[in-house]
Amino acid sequence: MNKRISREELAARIAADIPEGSIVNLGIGAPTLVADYLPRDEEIILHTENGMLGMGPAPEAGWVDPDLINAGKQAVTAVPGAAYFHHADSFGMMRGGHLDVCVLGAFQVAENGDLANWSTGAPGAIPAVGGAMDLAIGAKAVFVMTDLLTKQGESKLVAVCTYPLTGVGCVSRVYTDHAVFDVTADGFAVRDLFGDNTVTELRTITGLDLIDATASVAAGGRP
Amino acid sequence: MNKRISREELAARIAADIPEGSIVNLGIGAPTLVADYLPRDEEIILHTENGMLGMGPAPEAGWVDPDLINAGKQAVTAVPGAAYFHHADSFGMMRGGHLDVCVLGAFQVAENGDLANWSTGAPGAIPAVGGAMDLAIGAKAVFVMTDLLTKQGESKLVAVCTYPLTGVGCVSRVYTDHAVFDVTADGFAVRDLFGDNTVTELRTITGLDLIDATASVAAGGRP
Amino acid sequence: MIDKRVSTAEEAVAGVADGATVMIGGFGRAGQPIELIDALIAQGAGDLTIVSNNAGNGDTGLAALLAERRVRKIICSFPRQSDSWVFDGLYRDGSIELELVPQGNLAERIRAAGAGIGAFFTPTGVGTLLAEGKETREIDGRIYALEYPIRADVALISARSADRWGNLVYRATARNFGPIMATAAARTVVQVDEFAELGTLDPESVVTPGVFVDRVVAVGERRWLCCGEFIGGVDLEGAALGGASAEQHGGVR
Amino acid sequence: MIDKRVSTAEEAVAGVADGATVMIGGFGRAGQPIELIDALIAQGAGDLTIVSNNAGNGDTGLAALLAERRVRKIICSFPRQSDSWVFDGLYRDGSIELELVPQGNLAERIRAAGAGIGAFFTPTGVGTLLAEGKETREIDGRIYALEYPIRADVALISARSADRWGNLVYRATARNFGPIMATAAARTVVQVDEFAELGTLDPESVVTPGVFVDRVVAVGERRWLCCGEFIGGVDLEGAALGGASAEQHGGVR
Repeated sequence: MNKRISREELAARIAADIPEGSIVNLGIGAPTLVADYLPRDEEIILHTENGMLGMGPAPEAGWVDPDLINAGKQAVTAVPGAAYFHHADSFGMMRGGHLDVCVLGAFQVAENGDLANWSTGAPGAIPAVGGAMDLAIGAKAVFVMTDLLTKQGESKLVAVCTYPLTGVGCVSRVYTDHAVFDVTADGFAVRDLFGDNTVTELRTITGLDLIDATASVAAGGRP
Repeated sequence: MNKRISREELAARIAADIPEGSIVNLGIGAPTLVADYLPRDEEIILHTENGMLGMGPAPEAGWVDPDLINAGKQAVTAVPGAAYFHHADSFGMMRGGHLDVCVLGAFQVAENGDLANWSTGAPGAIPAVGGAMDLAIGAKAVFVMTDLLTKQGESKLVAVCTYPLTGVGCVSRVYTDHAVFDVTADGFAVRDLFGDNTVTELRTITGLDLIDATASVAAGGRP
Repeated sequence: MIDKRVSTAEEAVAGVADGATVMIGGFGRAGQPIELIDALIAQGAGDLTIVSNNAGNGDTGLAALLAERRVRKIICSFPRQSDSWVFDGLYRDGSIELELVPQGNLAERIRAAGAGIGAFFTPTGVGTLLAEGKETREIDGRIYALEYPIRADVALISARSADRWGNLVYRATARNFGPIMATAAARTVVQVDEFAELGTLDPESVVTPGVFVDRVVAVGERRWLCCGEFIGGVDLEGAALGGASAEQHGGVR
Repeated sequence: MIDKRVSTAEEAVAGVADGATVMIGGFGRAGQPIELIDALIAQGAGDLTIVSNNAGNGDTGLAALLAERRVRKIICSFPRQSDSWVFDGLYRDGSIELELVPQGNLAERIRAAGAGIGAFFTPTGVGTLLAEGKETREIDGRIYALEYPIRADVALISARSADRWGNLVYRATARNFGPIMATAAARTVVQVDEFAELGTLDPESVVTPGVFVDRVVAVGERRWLCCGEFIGGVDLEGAALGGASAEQHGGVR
C-alpha cells in the first residue's frame, strides 16, 4: 500500500507546477526544498522577503556571506540579474500582488481557503509571525505544502480552522503527501492523487465532502 | 523715502537666515534667487522635489543636461554628495518633516499662517498645484518670500485669505520687501523693518494689528 | 529564458485598449517616454485616462497625444506650463477632463497602488479645495485626509538601461515617477537607451527590479550622452545646440 | 562644513534617554549594528522600547541588551528563533512586554512614520488575532485594517559606507530595515565599515540620503570583506572558519 510520497517528491511535484518566468517566494522550512527541483534550464526568480529578488542556492563551503541570507536566515547566493531592496519595498512587492506564487507550510487549511500556520495558540508558547501573514495574502497563487495528517493523525484540511488564522480565504492550492487539493468556491477539490489513494479514502481521512476533480484535471481542465 | 528693498536684497536677507547644514527647498520663481546668496563657504543642501538632494547651480553654457532639472524645469547641476530618488521618496521626505526650510511665493498669507499661493480662483483659469501643497506643510520652517503689496496696492498679509488655500496654518515667517514678519499665536509680529518703514505705517498699509517685535529681535530674542 | 525585450516601440505598446488608464512617466520633458507615446499615437487607442505629473510640453510626446484628442481625462498635478498650449486649448473648450492632485499625493497614491495599500491618511491638501469632500481625521493632533490608490492598465516609462529581466536603472532627475508607476500598472512598458547584459547591472543599484516590468524596448542613446558619458551640446529640450532641432532628428527623450 | 562623522561608538549613541524608543536595524544578524548596541549597553539607558524585526540572537548585540534588563518592551515580528534564549527567558518570566506585528506591517508602519503618513489601510493580518480590535474597512471589495506609524527617538542601523553628509550605501540583504528606520527616528545613528570621501558615492546608488542621518561612526571593515571585495572564510555568525569565534575578535556585524 503506497499512500504517501516523500517530502522531496512533493517538492518536485510543486516545482513542476511553477511556470518559467514566475516570481516565487518559498516559505521557511519544507517549502525551501522546492528550489532544488526547479528545472535548471528554466528561469524562475526567487524572492526572499528580507530584500532580494534573484536568490540563488546555498554557497559553497567557505563562501558563506553573513550579509546574504534568506528569510530563514540561511546563507544563500545571488544569481545574475538579482536586485536588493529594503523591507518596505520588499513587502510592498508582496502586498501589491507582484509575486506569482508563494509556497507555505500549514498547521491547518480550511475549505474556504483560510490558512493557519503561525501559532497553535498553545498557552505559554512565544508568539512569532514574521512575514507569514504578508505572504499569505501577498501572491497571486498561494500554495500550501504540508503532510495531510498531523503526527497525531488528524487532518490538516479542515472545515474551519481551530488554530489562530494567518490569513482569510488566501490559499489557492494544497500540496500534501497524499494528494493535491484546489480550494474552490465549493470546498476542496482533489486535483491529483498520489500512490493508491482514492478520493473516497481521502473523504474518510479528512472528514470533508471533497470534490473529485481528478478527471477534469487529467483532461487538461482547470477547476 | 526708502520703503522697499529689491528682490535680490530680500533673497540675500533670507539666505542670511538659513544656518549651515540646513536642508532647503526653494520654490519656483523668486525663491530660487535665494540660492545665489547662500554663503559659498558654508554647506547648505538644496532639495528639489523632482528627486534630488544636493542640487547645484545652473550649468555652464553648452552643458545643459535635460535629465537634470529642478522643480521649475530649469537646468541645474549636482554637487558632490548629491543623491537621486523617486517621487514617492522625495515627497515622503517633505511630508515626513525632514526638510529644515522651504521658501515659497505667496498671493496671500493670513494672520494664522494660512497660505494661498496656487490659485487666484479666477474663473476660466487653468488650475495647477504641483508640489505647492506638499511644500507648504512639508518643512520645519516655511518661509514666504513676497512683495508686501500686490500691483494693485493691496496687502498680501491679510486677516483671512480670500484666495483658495494652499495650506492651513503652515507659514512660519514672511519676508517682504518692506519688512519681515513672524507668524505668532497672536498674529503677525514685525521682526525686522527695511529702509525707513515703521510698524505704525505697516499697520496702516496692511490694516492689521501688527505686533512690534523689532526690539526683542534686535536684543537677540526670538518671538 | 525570461526575456522582456521587444524590438520596436510598436510591439511595446501593443494591446492598449480604448478606455484604458495609462500612466506616463516624466516630470516635464525629463523622463518622458517620447518614443512610447509616439507609438501609442500610432497604435490608435482612444478615450484614454492619462496619469502624469504634467499635461504635455510643446507639440511632442504627451502634448501630441492630447492634440490627437485621444485623451478623455488627465490626472495630474501641474497641467499649466509655459509650453502647455495643447492642453490649455482642450481644457478651455471642455474637451478634456482634469483631476488635479497635489504632486506628493499623486506620487503616494501611485505608490499605494503598487504596494497594496487600500488608502492612506495624508496631511497634504487638508483644508484646501483639493481635499473638499474627502474624509478627514485627526490623528495625534494633526488633521489628515484620506486618499485612495491610483492604478493603471498600462504604464509607459523611460529609463537609462535594462537587462532582459527588466531590471532598470535611471538617470538623474529623469527617474522621477518611473519607479512608482512601474509598480502600479497591470502592464509596465519601458523605453531605455540600451540593453545591458543580464548580470551587469549592480544588484545594489537596480532601482526598479524586473518583477515590475513587462516589456522593454531600446530606442538608442539619448543625444547628450556618448557611451554613457554626459557630453552636453543640447538645450533643455534635447535639441542640438546651434543646429537643427532634436525633433527633426527623431525626437527627444 | 557638514560633518556627521564621530570618532567612537560611544559618541555615536550619546544622549539616549531612559524610556526612549530605539529602532535597531537588522534581520537576524544581518545588518544588526552590534558595535552601536554594545555602546548603548555601556551608555546605560534603560526602560527602553525596542523596535526591531527580531528579539536578539545568541548572547551578543540585541540579546545582550535584553540580558542587561534594559528593555521594557519590544515591538517586533519574529522574536522566537532557535537562538533567542535570552528573549525567551525574559518573556516567560514576564520581564518584557511584546507587541507582535506582521513583518510587512512593521516595515510599512516605520515607513509611514518617516513619510508623514497619518495611518494606512493594510490587508495584512485582517481576520487574525493580530488585527483584533483594529478598525477595518472594505475598499473595492477587500477588507483592510488601519495601522498607525511607528516612530522612534533614536534609530541604530548599520550600513556599508557613508560620506560625511551621511549618505549611505548598504550591502546585500543587510540593507533590510536600515533605510526605513533612518527616516522614522528623531536621531539616526549609523555604524559603517568605513567612510567614503564626499562625492565618491554614486548619486544614482545612494540608498539613504544624508538628510536622514545624524551621526556616523566607522567600525572597520566586516571580517568577510577585504577592500570591499567578498573574501569568505566565515560562518553565518561572522566567525572565522576553523578558528576562534568572531566574538573573541571584537564582535560581528
